[in-house]
Amino acid sequence: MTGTQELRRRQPRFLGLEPGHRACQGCGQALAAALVTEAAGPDVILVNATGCLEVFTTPWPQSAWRLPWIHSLFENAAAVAAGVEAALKRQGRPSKVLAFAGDGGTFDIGFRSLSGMIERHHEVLFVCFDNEAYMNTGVQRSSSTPHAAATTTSPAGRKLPGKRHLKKDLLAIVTAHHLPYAATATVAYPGDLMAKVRRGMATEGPAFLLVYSPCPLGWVHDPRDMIAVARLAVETGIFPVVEFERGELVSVLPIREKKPVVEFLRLQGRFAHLLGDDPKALEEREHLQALADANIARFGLLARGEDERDTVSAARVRRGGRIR
Amino acid sequence: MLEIRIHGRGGQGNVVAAYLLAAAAFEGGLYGQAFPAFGAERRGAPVAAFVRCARRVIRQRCQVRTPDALIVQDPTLLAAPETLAGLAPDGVVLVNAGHAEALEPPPGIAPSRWIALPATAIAEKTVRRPIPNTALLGAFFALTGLVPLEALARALRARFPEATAARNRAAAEEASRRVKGGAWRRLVDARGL
Amino acid sequence: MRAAFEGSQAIARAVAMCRPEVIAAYPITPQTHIVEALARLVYDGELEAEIVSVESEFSAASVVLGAAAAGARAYTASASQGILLMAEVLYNIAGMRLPLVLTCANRAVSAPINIWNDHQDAMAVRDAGWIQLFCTDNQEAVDTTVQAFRITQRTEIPVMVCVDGFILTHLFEPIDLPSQEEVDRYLPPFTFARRLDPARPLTLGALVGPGHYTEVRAELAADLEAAKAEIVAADRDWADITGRFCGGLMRAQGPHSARLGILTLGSIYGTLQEAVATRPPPEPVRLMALRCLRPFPVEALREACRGLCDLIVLERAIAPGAGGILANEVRAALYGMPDAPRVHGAVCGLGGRDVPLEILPRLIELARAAEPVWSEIVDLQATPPVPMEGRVR
Amino acid sequence: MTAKDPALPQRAATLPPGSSRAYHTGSWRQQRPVHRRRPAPCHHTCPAGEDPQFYIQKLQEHEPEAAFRSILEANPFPAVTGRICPHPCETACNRGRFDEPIAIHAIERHLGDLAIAGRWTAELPPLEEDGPTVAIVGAGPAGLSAAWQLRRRGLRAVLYDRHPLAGGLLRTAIPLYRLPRAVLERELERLFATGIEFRGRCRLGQEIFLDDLRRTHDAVILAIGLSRPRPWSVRGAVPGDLHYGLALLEEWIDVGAAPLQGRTVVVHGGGNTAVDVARLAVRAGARAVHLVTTRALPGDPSAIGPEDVMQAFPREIEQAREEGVIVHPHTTITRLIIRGARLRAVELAAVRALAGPDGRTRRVAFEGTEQILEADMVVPATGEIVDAEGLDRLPRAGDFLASDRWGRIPGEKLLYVAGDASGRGASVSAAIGDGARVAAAVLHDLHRGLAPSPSPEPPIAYEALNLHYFDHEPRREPAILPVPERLESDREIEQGLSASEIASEAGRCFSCGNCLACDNCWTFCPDLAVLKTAEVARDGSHYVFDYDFCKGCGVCAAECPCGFIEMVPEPPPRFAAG
Repeated sequence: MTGTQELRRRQPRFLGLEPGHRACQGCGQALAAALVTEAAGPDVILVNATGCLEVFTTPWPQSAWRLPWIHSLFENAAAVAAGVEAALKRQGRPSKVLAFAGDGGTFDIGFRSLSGMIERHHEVLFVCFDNEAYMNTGVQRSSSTPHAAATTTSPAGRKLPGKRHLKKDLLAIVTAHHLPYAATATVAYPGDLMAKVRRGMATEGPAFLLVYSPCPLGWVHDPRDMIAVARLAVETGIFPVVEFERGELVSVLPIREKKPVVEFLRLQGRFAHLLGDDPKALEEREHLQALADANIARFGLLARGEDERDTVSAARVRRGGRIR
Repeated sequence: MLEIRIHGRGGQGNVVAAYLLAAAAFEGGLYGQAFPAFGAERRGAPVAAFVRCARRVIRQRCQVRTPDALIVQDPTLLAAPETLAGLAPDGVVLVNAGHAEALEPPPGIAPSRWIALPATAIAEKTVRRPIPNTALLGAFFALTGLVPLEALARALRARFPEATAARNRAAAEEASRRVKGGAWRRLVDARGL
Repeated sequence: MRAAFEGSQAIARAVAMCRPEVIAAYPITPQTHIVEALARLVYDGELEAEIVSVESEFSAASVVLGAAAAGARAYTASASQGILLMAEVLYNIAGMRLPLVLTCANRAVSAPINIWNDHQDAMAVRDAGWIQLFCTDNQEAVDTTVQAFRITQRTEIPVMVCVDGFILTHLFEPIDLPSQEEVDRYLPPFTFARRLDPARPLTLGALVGPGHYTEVRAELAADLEAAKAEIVAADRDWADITGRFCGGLMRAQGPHSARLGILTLGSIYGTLQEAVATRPPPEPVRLMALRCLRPFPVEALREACRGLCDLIVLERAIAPGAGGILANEVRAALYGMPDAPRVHGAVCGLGGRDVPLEILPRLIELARAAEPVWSEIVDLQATPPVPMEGRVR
Repeated sequence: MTAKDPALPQRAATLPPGSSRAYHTGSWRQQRPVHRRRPAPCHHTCPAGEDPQFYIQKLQEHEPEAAFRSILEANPFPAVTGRICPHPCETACNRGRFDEPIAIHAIERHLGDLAIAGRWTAELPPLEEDGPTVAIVGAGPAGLSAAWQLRRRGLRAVLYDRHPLAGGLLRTAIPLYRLPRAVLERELERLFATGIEFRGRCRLGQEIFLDDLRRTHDAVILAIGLSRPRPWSVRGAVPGDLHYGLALLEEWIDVGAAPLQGRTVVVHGGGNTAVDVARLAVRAGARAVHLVTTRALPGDPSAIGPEDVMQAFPREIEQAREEGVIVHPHTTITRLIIRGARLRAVELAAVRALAGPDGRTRRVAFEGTEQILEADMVVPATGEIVDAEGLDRLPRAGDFLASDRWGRIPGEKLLYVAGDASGRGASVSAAIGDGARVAAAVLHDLHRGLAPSPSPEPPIAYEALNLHYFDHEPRREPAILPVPERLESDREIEQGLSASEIASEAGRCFSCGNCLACDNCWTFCPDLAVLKTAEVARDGSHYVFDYDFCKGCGVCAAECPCGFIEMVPEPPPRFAAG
C-alpha cells in the first residue's frame, strides 16, 4: 500500500463518493454529490436517476460509490426511492433513502414521480443537482435553464438570443406540496450545504434539496472558476439560497456585498452573447439583473449590516479547517 | 345447463343479482357462473348480466345469447328489443312491475311463462331501499325450485353484513310467498337440473 | 377451501397469502378490483403490507422495482395503457434481474379506446425479459399467482401473470383457494442476495458499454431459457400440495389420432373445450393452451404438435401488417420440425368481442383451406354482443 | 473492497463499492497543482529578516516556543525590536488593504516576553574550540546580531566596545519609556549565555587596535555605529553653550539629568534622536519645547516623497506632540539671534523640498517667510557620522565607511563593516539584519557557509489571495499610558496585548503565500484528490495531492485563500529505460 493509499485510508472524513469517477475537470455535480454523501453517510441508500452523475460514477466494471446505490431510469428516481423506503419501513430497517437527479430528472421528466413521492409523504431526501440543462446529452435546454442562456437547443441565434423562457420556479411548486422541508444550497457554501443535508436527513417525511452545481462544459467557464461562478450566482441574487418548512420561508443566506449580475455573466460562455453593447444584449442583461433584483426583494436577501449567517460569514475559513 | 340473463339499469344491483344467483346455486350444490355484460355504462343505463347453472363445471366464457330465463328489474326495459332477444322457445320471463296485473306479456309468450311482480314495493317494505333484485331472486327460486331459499340466504350472509342480509332475506321470502311455487319446475328439469 | 368468488377477489386473496411486503398500483379497468381488494385487506389489518397508491403506472412499476431491490416481496397489477406506460420500467426490472410479480388483467390497447379484453397489452411487452404466464380460468389465476412468487424468487426474473380482463377478473364462479398453511409450506420467506444494504453496499444498475452489454443480455436470455424447468417444477410442487395442476408450460387435450389442433391463449380455451364437448366436430380435435409465452416452450410445443396435419393458432391480438403474433412465433418454433403441421393464423375476440361456441365450426372450416391461412380475423362478421337486434319468438 | 469480491453476486452487472479507485483519472491531467510557498510581505519587508507569517502560524498552532525560535534565527532580541521597531512589516501587511494590518509588533513583543518569562533558549551547536574566531568592534545591534549569527554556526565571536556594558544605543540612546532596561538585560543575558565573549571599555585606537585584532582573529567586523554628531552651525554661528542632542540623550539616560530646567528649547532635526531629545526636554522641565524640521509630518500630503517626511517613527512624533512638543514642519533655522554668548531667539523660515534638474531633491528656504521664535537653547539633532578614530586608513563613503552590500571593505581581506557605520543601518532592525548579512559573508569567506543568498523572491501580491474567505475584523491596539503618568515616571508608554488579544490578532492573519490549513482544497476538490495530513507535510502544507486522481481542474488553486497553490504544466512522461 503506497503512502497516499495509506493516507487516504486515514482521512478524517467519510466519503460516499470515491475518486476515479469520470466527471469532467471542475465538475460541480461531482463536488456536490461528494459533499452531500459525506454529510448523509454512511447509513443511507442512494437512488440515482439517469444523468451525468450516474454515467460518470458507474461505468462497468467500476463504481465510485461507497454506499448502496441503484440506478433505474431517467424519470423515476423519486418513485424507486419511494419503493425502497416502503420496503425499509415494512422491514423495520432504519437506513435513510436519498434520491439524486439532475434538473432534467427533477424539473421535467421526473417531476410526476417527484410530486407523487412528496404527496405520499415518503421519508426520502430528494436532492436535485441543478446544472440548468441536459448536460448528459450535450447541453440541451431544460425548464431549469435560465432565461437567455445559450444551449444547443436554445442557441444564441441572430433572431433569438438564447432561451426564450424563464427558469421554472420549481421550489415554489415543491413547497406548494406543504412538505416538511425544502431548501436550496450551492457548492460555493459547503458548510451551508452539508447542514441542510443533515436537516433533510433528520426530517420525518419528504425533504427536498436543490443544489446549484456549475457545469464547466455546459456553462462554458474555466473549470477553475467552478466555485467562483456558484458564489457569484448567490452574491448577485441570481440563485437565492433559501429554506422552507411546511411551505413557509424560514431562513435565507443573506448577501453581505451584492454584486452586479454582469460579473456573473462575464465568466460564462453561455451568456457571452449578452455582453456586447447591441440593444438586444443590453435588454437581456437588464432583464437578468431585474430577475436577480426581484429574487432579492422576494426573499429579502440583502443582509442588514454584518450577519453571522451571511454570504461572507458562511464562506469564512480559519487555520485548522472549516467548521463542518 | 340453465342460462339466465338479467336486465336492469346501472345502480339497480344487476351484477349483484347475477353474483347472488350464482352464489345461491353454488350453495345449493350446483355449479354457478355469473358475469356482467362488461360495459362502460353509468348509473341509469340499461345493463345486462349473465348466469349459468349446471350440475358440472362450466367452461365456456361466452355471453348468454339464448337465455332460458330472463329477469327484468325494470319494466321500461321491455321497450328495448334486445331485452327479450334470443329467449328460448320454452324460456320464461320474470318482470318487476309496479302494477303487475296491468302488464301483459308480449305476443309469442304464453302467460304461463310470464310473471310480473311488484318487487320494488316489496323491497321498499323489507329492505327499505328500492332495490328489487333480491325480491326477484326469491321469486325466481320459488318458481323454479332451482335451489332452496336457504341457499340464497347463505349467499346473502356471505356477501352482506348480518342486518342487510336479513332484510334481503325477508324480501326474498316475501316475494316467494307472492308466486306459485314450482310453476316453472318443468323448464329446470328439461335443462337437466 | 372451495367457494364462489369474483376472479379479482380470488386473485387478491392468493396474493395476500403470499405475504407481499410492498404493493404499488395505479387504477385502471379491469385491474381495479384486485388492487381494491388488497387495499381493503391492508386497511382492515388482515394483511401486513405497505400499500403505495402511486400517481401513475410508471411509478407503480418503479416503486415495486425499488422495493424488490431493497429486499422486499413486491407486487403490482395493471392492464392495457398501464402496461404500455410501464414498458420502460418493465424492461428495466428484468434487465436488473429484480424479482417481483405483476398481474396483467389483459385489455385492448387504444385507439380506439376500448376497455375490454384482448392480449395486445401483454404482447406489446413480450420481449421485455419477463416470464409471462397465461391463465385459462380463475383457478389457474389463483394457483399461478402463488407459483409466480416462487418462480421469481428462485430465478430473479420478474413474472407477469396474464388474466383475461372482465372475462376472468369479473367472472363469479366456484374456486378452490389454498390455505395459508399450504402457501407457507410452498413459498419460503423472501430473500434477495443483491439487496440494497449499507452493511454491504453494492452498485445496481451500472452503465455497461459495448464491452460487456452483450454478456449481460446473454445472461438474461440464457436464464430465461433455464427458467422453463423452474416453471414446470413450481407447478409440479404446487400440485403435490393442492392436487391442482396448471399444465406446466402448456395444456393439451384430445386424442392422439387427432390431425387437427387448435392452440390458443387464456380463457378462450374453456369455450373451445365446451364447444368440442357440446358440438362434437366431424373429426377429432386436439386443443392446446399455451400457458408460458415467455420463455417460449419450443420443445413442449413440438411435442404437443406431433402427428398433427393442421394447427390453428387462435389469438386475441394482432400485429397489424404481420398477422397473428402468436401464430408467427409458432411457425418459427415449428420450422424445421419433421412432418410439421400446416399453421393457420386466426385472430378473434379483439377489444372484448364475445367469442361464442360457434367459433369452432368456423375454425374447422378454416383448416380445410387448400393453402395454409397466413392470418385471418375470423369474427369480423360475428354476431355483435348485447345489445343486439331482437329476435322474439 | 476495490478488488472483486468472490462472494459478490455479479448478476446484471452489479458492482463492488469504491472499485473506481482502480481507475486513475489523473492520466487526464494537463496541468497539476503544486504547493508553492511565497514570501509574505511582512517577511519580505522585515529589515531584520524575520518571518512574521510563520511565527504567527506557530502561535496559532499553540507552539509559541517554536514561534519564538523562528524569530531567533534572524533576530536575538524580539522583546526589544517588538518594542522599538517601526515595524515596516505592518505597513506592508496585505491585511492593511483589506481592513487594518495585523499588530505584528505586538505579537513579536508578546513572544519575546514569553521567552524571557519562560527562560526559553535556542538550540545551538557546540562551539568550535579550535575553530576560527571573529572580532567584532561595537556591541550594538549590528555587532550583537553578527556575533549571534556566527555563534549559531558554532564560531567564536569576541565583542569589543568602548562602553563598559554591551547594547550600544539600545542601552545609551533609547529612552527608558520605550525600552525598559530589564527587557534589554534579559535578552543580552540569553545571548551571552551561549558563549559569546564581551570585552568592555575597549575604545578603538586607544585600548584596542585594528592591526592587533586582525592578527589575533581570523576576521574582523567593524560595527562601530555612528557616534560623532554631524558638525552643526547656522551660517557659521553657534551658541556658546552648545549641546548636541545625542550627548544630552545619553547623559539623561545614564544619570537622569539634563540642563534644561525652565528653558525654552528648540530642537533642530526630524529623526528619532531629535524627537527623543524634545521629549526628554519636556521631562527635564523645559518651559517650552519646539522641534524644527525641514521635512513634513508623516501623512502630510504636501510631502513630495518619503525623503521629504520626518524619519522619526510616526507614533513617537504623535506621543511627543501629546506631551507638548511643538513641531514646526517644513521649517528650518535661518539665523541664530545671540546677545553676548547667550541665545535669545532663532529665525525660522518655511522650507520646501524641490526636485532639482539632476533629479535629486534640494531644499529651499523661501525669503519673506522668516519669523522670530524666542528661545534660550537650541539643540541640534541632525544626525551622526562615523567616528573613524583608529581607522584612518580605511576608505570612506560620505559619513560612513565604504563597503559592498555584504559589508566587505574594498581592498581588505576578512575585514567588514556592519550596521549604521556602513550606512545600511537606519533602524535597529536594519542594523540587526545587516549584522546577520555580514556574518553570512564572513561565514562564507571562512568556508563555513554558502554564498550569501541573492536578492529574495518578491512578496506575494494582495491580488494573488482569495479574500472571499475572510471577514472584516478590527485590529487590537495596545493601551497607551496617559500623558501625566508618562511625565512623572519612566514607565513604558505602550503596553502589550493580552494573550487573548494576541490570539485574535494571529487569527486575522491571511497566511499570505503559505498554507492556512483551512481545508478549502480538501473540501472543494471534485475528484477527491486532496488528502489531509495529520502532521505538516514535507512541503509545509497540511495536504497532499493524490495525482492518481487529480484531473488538474485548478479549483484548489483558485479557492486557496493564501495563494499557496499554483497550477504548473504537467511534466512530460518519463519512460523507463529498456
